[in-house]
Amino acid sequence: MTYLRPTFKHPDLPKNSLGYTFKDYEGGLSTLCAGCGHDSISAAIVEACFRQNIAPHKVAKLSGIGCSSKTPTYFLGNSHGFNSVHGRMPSVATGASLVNQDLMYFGVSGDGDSASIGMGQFVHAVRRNINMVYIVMNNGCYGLTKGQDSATADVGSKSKAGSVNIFQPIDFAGLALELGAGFVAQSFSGDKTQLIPLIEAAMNYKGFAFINVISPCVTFNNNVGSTKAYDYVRQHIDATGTIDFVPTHNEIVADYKEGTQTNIKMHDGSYLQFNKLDTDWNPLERDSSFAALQKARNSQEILTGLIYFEQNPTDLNTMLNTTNEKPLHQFSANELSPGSAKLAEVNDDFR
Amino acid sequence: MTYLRPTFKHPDLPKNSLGYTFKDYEGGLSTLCAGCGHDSISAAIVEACFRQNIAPHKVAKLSGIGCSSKTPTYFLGNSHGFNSVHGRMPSVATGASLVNQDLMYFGVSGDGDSASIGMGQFVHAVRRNINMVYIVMNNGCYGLTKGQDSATADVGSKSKAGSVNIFQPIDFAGLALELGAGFVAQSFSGDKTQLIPLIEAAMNYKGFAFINVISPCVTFNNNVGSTKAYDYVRQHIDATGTIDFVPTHNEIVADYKEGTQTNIKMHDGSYLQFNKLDTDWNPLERDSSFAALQKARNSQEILTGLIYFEQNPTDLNTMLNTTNEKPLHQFSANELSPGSAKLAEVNDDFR
Amino acid sequence: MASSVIVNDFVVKFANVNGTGSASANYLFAKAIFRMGIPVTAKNIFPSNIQGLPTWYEVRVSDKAYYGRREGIDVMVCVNPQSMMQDVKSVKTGGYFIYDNTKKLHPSFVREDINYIGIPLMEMCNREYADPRQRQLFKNIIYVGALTELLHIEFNVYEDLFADQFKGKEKLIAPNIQALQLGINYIKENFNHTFPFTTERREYTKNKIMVDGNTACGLGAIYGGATVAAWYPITPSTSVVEAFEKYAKKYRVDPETGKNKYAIVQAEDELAALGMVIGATWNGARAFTATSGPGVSLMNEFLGLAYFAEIPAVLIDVQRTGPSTGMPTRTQQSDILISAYASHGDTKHVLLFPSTPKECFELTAAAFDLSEQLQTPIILLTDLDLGMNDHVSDPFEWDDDRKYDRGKVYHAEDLEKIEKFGRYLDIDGDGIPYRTYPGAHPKKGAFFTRGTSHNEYAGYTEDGADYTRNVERLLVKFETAKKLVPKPDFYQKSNKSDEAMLFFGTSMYPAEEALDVLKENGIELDAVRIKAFPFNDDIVEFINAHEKVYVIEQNRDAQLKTLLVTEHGFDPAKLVSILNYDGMPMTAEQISKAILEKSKSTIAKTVNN
Amino acid sequence: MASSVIVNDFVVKFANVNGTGSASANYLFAKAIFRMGIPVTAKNIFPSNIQGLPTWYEVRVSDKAYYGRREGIDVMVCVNPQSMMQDVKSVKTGGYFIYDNTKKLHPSFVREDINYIGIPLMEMCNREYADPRQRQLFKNIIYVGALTELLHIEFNVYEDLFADQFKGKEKLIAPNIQALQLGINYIKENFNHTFPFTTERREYTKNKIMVDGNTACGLGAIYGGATVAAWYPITPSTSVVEAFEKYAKKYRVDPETGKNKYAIVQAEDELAALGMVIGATWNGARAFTATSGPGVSLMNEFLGLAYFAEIPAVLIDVQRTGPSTGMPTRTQQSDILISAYASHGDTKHVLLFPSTPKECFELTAAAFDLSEQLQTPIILLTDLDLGMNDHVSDPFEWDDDRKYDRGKVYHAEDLEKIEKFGRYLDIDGDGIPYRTYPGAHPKKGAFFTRGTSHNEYAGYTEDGADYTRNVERLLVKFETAKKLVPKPDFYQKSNKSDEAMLFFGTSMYPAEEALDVLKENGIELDAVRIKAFPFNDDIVEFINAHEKVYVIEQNRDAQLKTLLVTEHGFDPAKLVSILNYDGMPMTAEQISKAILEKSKSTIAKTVNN
Ligand SMILES: Cc1ncc(C[n+]2csc(CCOP(=O)(O)OP(=O)(O)O)c2C)c(N)n1
Ligand SMILES: Cc1ncc(C[n+]2csc(CCOP(=O)(O)OP(=O)(O)O)c2C)c(N)n1
Ligand code: SF4
Ligand code: SF4
Ligand SMILES: [Mg+2]
Ligand SMILES: [Mg+2]
Repeated sequence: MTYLRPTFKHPDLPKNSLGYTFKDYEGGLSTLCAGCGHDSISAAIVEACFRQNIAPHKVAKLSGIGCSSKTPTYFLGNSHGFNSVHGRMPSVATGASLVNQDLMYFGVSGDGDSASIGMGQFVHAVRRNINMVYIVMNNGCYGLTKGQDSATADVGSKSKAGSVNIFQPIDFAGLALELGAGFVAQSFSGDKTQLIPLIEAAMNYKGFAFINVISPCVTFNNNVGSTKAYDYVRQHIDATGTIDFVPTHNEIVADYKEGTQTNIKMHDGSYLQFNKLDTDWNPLERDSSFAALQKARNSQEILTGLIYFEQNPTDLNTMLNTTNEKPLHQFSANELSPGSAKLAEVNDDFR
Repeated sequence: MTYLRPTFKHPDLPKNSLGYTFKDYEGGLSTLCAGCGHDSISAAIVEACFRQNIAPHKVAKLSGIGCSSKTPTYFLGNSHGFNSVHGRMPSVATGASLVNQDLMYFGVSGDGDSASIGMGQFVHAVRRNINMVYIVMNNGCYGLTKGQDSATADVGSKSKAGSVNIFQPIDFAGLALELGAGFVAQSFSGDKTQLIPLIEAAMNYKGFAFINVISPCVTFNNNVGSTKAYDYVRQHIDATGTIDFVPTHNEIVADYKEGTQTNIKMHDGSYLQFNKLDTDWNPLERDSSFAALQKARNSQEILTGLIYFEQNPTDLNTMLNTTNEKPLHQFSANELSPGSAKLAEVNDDFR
Repeated sequence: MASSVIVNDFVVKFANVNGTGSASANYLFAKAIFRMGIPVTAKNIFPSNIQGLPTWYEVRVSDKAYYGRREGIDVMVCVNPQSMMQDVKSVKTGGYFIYDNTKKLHPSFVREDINYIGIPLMEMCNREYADPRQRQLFKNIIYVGALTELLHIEFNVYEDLFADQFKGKEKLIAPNIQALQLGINYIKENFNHTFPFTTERREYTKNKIMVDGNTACGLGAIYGGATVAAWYPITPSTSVVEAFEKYAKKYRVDPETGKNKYAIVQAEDELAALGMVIGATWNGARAFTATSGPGVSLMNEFLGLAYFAEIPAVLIDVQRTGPSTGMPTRTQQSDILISAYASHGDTKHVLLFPSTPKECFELTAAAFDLSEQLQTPIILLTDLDLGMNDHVSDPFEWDDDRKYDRGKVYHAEDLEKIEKFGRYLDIDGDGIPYRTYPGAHPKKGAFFTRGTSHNEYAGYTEDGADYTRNVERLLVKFETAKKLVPKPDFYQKSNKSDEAMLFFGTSMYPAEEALDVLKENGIELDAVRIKAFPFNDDIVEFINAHEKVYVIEQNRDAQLKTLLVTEHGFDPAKLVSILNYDGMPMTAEQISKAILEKSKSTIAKTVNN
Repeated sequence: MASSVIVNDFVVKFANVNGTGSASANYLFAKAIFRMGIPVTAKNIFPSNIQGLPTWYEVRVSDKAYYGRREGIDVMVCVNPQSMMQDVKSVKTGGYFIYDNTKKLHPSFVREDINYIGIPLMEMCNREYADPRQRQLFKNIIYVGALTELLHIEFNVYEDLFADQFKGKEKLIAPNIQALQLGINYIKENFNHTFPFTTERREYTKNKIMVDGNTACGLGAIYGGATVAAWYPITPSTSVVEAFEKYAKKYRVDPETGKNKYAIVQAEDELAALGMVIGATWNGARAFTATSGPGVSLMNEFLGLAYFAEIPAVLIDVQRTGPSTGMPTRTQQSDILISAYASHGDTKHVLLFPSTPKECFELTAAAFDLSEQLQTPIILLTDLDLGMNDHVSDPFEWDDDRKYDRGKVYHAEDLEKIEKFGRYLDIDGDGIPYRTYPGAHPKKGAFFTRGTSHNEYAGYTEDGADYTRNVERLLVKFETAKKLVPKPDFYQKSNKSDEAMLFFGTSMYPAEEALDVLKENGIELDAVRIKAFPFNDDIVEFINAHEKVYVIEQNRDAQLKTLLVTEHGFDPAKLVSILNYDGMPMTAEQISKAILEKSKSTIAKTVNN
């Protein structure tokens, strides 16, 4: 059941440069539990899209199955969405992204969806560098099937039902880095200030932009003893400082002390502005990012922010040299079929 | 079609401490291509088992599908073997390992089998720390389906058919480390001296012991331009020094210069002896192993040897607290069924 | 509107918001009726959502001991404004609509032909309780109290129920009793008509139990000797392994060593779950998995392997409404075809169809024997209705002398006696070969298990004759299965009619009732309930003995009929399908109506149900 | 032994070691006969192995233009000691066994009833060539030379063939000609009997082509407008996408920009392959995958999603011998049931059954239209025999005026005119709704695609009535499919007999021949070849018009018959199955023999084939 918000629009709502109001980026009313971290992430996506001035219909949103995977119904109601099957969103997104380079692809998944049943597809989507924003709403459990541990649950983490996880967690950020992802970020659903610009940056990245967002499940995994609970995360977060995304046409305003700000240039000329970056680690160097992540892990901290950024990504369509003249589905029979004369030549080869 | 070797036994064949000769560890005659790296690995497994004095019928060998996955037919003919389906050996091995802790489990797979279709299962077998030896016979291609690139093919590596791989390779050793594997080794099918003791050590490890073995495919991926060809591997190998496995009952013979030898104690009291170890890297520390691997990767070298060794592994059966009193299949109805009296109590709960 | 009071024959439906604790209050109500010895059926109709959406609970009370669903709500208790409009509409003419009148009912909810009972639930709760959570929880108990008074449910039954429920937390008993009393008193004080429905103590459910099928399956796996369970969560099957785990922790831990005589692994997906089961059974253990439709789809490849390599495996499929993700919280019997013929190539699988919790228990336990006897996967097809709803059932039984039938296994001592072991050799002519457990013997009995074509000695072969012999032996084995699977239930000693009804699984409940309805309408049908596939000779004989057989199924495509025709060549024209597939449990009315329309012996009568 | 010379009617079989380059030499032999205008069929019988195991190549020459396999080897060319014993046995009495007599033949290989021709192949090669690789390769050409002389194949045909084969590497022509000549001369000089078989130029294959079905499918996907291919390697389907890639590189690169009007992804497995196809088609492109049985098993879940969410997809299943890994290099038609009803829940899929390379081309191209018209997956069921063997076929044809039928799509301008877009609204009454491509319009036409139950406006629903309407509309759509899929081929203008034969796919070849054999035996049958499922009315009518219909299939479980009975309720008794499932292409003899035994009109005659 999806409830739609009243469509009445206040005439004075602020508009972005494309003339869209915030409302144009909203979706159906959420049916998630009150307080669910996933809803905050949806809101962050809405905000990022509004700020980034992307026409809503130019976004395609794809997901698997789970509470997290339901969220695409709750943002960008004017975009085509695809709630596919459990764990297989990466392949569906891959196929979609091959067809139409004019759209922006948002993949939304859960930790069950991507770290268990979808692990194989996740790994290969990273490897292929699909041009998409890939967000994992990571709550350390299977929300929709009522709270079983997921593969990202930490050793010793306690579920609401009282069971204690015994298995090594899968660290999405570390894994993505190991697999060669070019844009690896980590954040917390409760930290909008950090999350929104990360999503904005991801949207402007031409390649696989991965954001692992810790997103507490208030119903099944927000208890004492859980390492994915709001309280725990707030206490163990190690934010890498604020981030700002500066689109091409904006001027860069350097209002921070010298030495605490880095500007990363994006492929389209826009900038990603880091403030107060940890000084002994450089997100532009993979080894350095690895080490920082490793260090945080060893001290049981959750490193958030932009962890790694490869400046010259080559996405799948570029690797495959696919035409971007127009979307593949717009080619007609006489543009695709080589015609009868060529077929006669082919026939001759078989005589 | 499997050919069996003549069973005639020379009376003077040397015997191991269990009284088995080398022949007792052999399998059917290989039907792989002459010169295939996989055959050398089979031979190394035979040798390791002979040396380790394991009764052949106490081994279970499991595989997926591929040339590599055929090899269990070619070693240990007196062991039960299971050639399952493509990419799913890890789950089958997991199930088997839960049942009978008296057997030793050898999982054999290919790079197609484990890095593509089997990636999800591989990741989770590592995570669960199945007590088994897991060998990937890594040739960078799909041998059995005639030479397509696999997910471990290096960027720029050229197949015999002439196509050049464009995708990031999956680095099994790095991945296993990232996922928390406790025993990570890498070797080359052409380096028996290194490979056999590594297999021996893996056999004695109580947990997931992973060996990634570069194993050239002479038919489809041994050409100039391939980074999994014999010549290329020989030139880019960076062996971490020789390794020796010293069983419990053997004396440790220290015939190396001081400072170049390390003894790692295994859970059963046996030792793993490293000689001439790279001095700036400690295989007992995960971060250090990571860094060493990373360094070798950056310089396009293939680090071989024992890369990481966690000294206190907890395998799946231990985590699950499964009984090892006897194999699970040996319990009888009155040991497993709680009986009618208990059932009456259960019934009462539902009244 | 009924003028006299109807005893033990009505339907009460509760409309709630999910995640508000209503399920346990509603269950309390149903359980109280059960404890009074009265036949009762409860259906939990819940959304695929965790919190905040409409959810319903339907309780049918039936003095005739009909346990199927019945359409037509006599009493609706609605505490969910979201669904109120549709709830009002669903009440039978003359029925009752009970609601929270803290706020005045909007006129649009008022129907002239039904009765309204307003109870100021919110107001009462706000007055009595300070804690918002308590307000929410006790609101539910208050309306149960109101019903208790209206329907004359015995008060002491609740005292017992609370005592059981709060064993160890006794201080919770008093407030619950108090809340119940609030509801009772409110009715006592405010309602002075005669309520047209009532309950009266009976003996029907004496000695019976009330339990869901999934719990019974989990318990069946414990008694059946399963030592390995590998699974992946999916509604509505999740509680099967949860029950297995609960009882394993209780009954399967060695008291001396503290070690477990079982292992449970939550796999990374359904492919892995079945892979683990196959690994475990290959290694000699009894192992199972539980899943629902999407999982079965994913398990196809492994099912084919197990069929062809002849490896035991038990798969419990708690069916839900397909296709694809479909309606995950609705019921159907629509995985029959995919289960019977799962996987590419020529494959056939043995299926079991339990109808009651007791059968869930028995057939699950039996599945392990069958699977080892036949060395093939056994798929138990239950459904959401049976699996997740509480059903009145005969109690579980277990014979302490029972031994597991481990099938044909050569142990070390057997192997000593054998010249040459042939893993796929049909020595006994029943298509079932002998197997060995890994590690059985130092020199003999080792073989290679594979999904590729193999000869009698488990050797790889690409020879057409070897292949043909092997797959034809598998057909012989499937014939043998017919003798081993549970026999059907016949509803008559000898056939009495030209026409008959055939059903299975949860279709039993409405079908049995429909038999009575039809009888009242002058149509007496023979009937059979099928418990397994392949179908044994009794079933074939039964169908041959009738001119027309109504096949009752809860799917769109008449999947069981397809199996009947495919395997036995019956003329499809004589097998008349009666289908329901809207996701709700089928009703007797649907069946009897359809048969009345289709039966040749139909007299011009209408159903007066 | 035949006393007169038989013209254009014999079977030659080659026995080689795989990986030794024999395949191209043997193909050369078959192609030479084809170029002489003589009907020829070649079957490559290869192991699931890369190097060193026995492999065979069977060439049937048939003046009657029978393109099916025939049992009974007239001439065996054996250059593989491993298989020699079985090769000797397989020669027909009076037939010829050609072997390498460099080493003397062991007496155990000598049969009294066949003729032996020894050629010192190894010796000749060792004498002529120094390079071991050349020795191996030219050995094969030498025996082709010998056959050329024995069978009077025209020499200049080879000159042309070599010229074609070595275009650009002309220096390889001379040594090949020389090797051929060596073989010719050896026979000229050493064989002075009359060889009982010979070839004579004909015009049968004039204008025809000789090509494998997989290449034709790949080419069909190019012409059919596929722009995305996602696949995972598996025998025997791998060459489908390889052909697509080859032609795409040739014909689909924009000459100006150098950019590709296609994208091919080798996926990580079959689940991902179909997922990518579904993603691409959802986004508006034409996309396909190719696989074999195990892949289809793995694709079940996604097939169910595509069925229920109504997403086009083209899947080419090149069937091999199942179940499980089965015999990966042998043929079968045994994925019919799983393809038709793939996935849990009530699902049905549209199938196409090509019989010739030309049909592989046409039906693949048609599949894209059908799939978009019907908004559902189309599964093309070919098999190893058709896919990997070269078949004589009519040439491919393409109408340059042909437009793709993209089905019902609302573009921006259409959306402007619409009040409210309903993705699953059946406006036209044919069960097929309208879709939109993502990004079509800034405000209208966006919808949510899902595998869960949805209403006409693509909204999530758990309402039984919504659900029922939707799945019943899918049945209407399936009815519509019957009108769109290719019609069957009837072998007679009007029915002439009470009995008929029904077949499909590669069973066509032996079935057509069997029709003749039966005619010779006094049994004239009507016949139909089916090209698609669901079956259209013509087929139903045809079956109704006959008392008995022989259904020819290459599987164990009569899978197509199951579809016929399930979907149309025919009495199974009238559909008599003639089955072969040993992994080798079925023969006319198998069919005619079986029918002679089963036909009521059987006169006491034996087949004289
Ligand atoms: C093939 C398949 N298996 C199982 C399920 C049941 N299922 C639905 S959601 C889910 C887990 C979701 O967990 P996660 O991705 O972490 O999402 P969350 O609900 O926690 O946001 C599962 C197992 C399914 N829908 N399909
Ligand atoms: C489900 C499934 N898909 C595809 C195949 C076909 N197949 C057989 S082996 C193989 C790849 C083997 O590659 P790898 O594991 O690297 O083994 P190698 O032959 O290189 O040793 C493939 C794709 C299969 N058997 N099953
Ligand atoms: S169950 Fe957990 S993840 Fe799902 S909606 Fe509720 S809070 Fe969110
Ligand atoms: S094809 Fe390659 S991998 Fe396979 S057996 Fe031959 S050399 Fe080995
Ligand atoms: Mg989760
Ligand atoms: Mg490989």
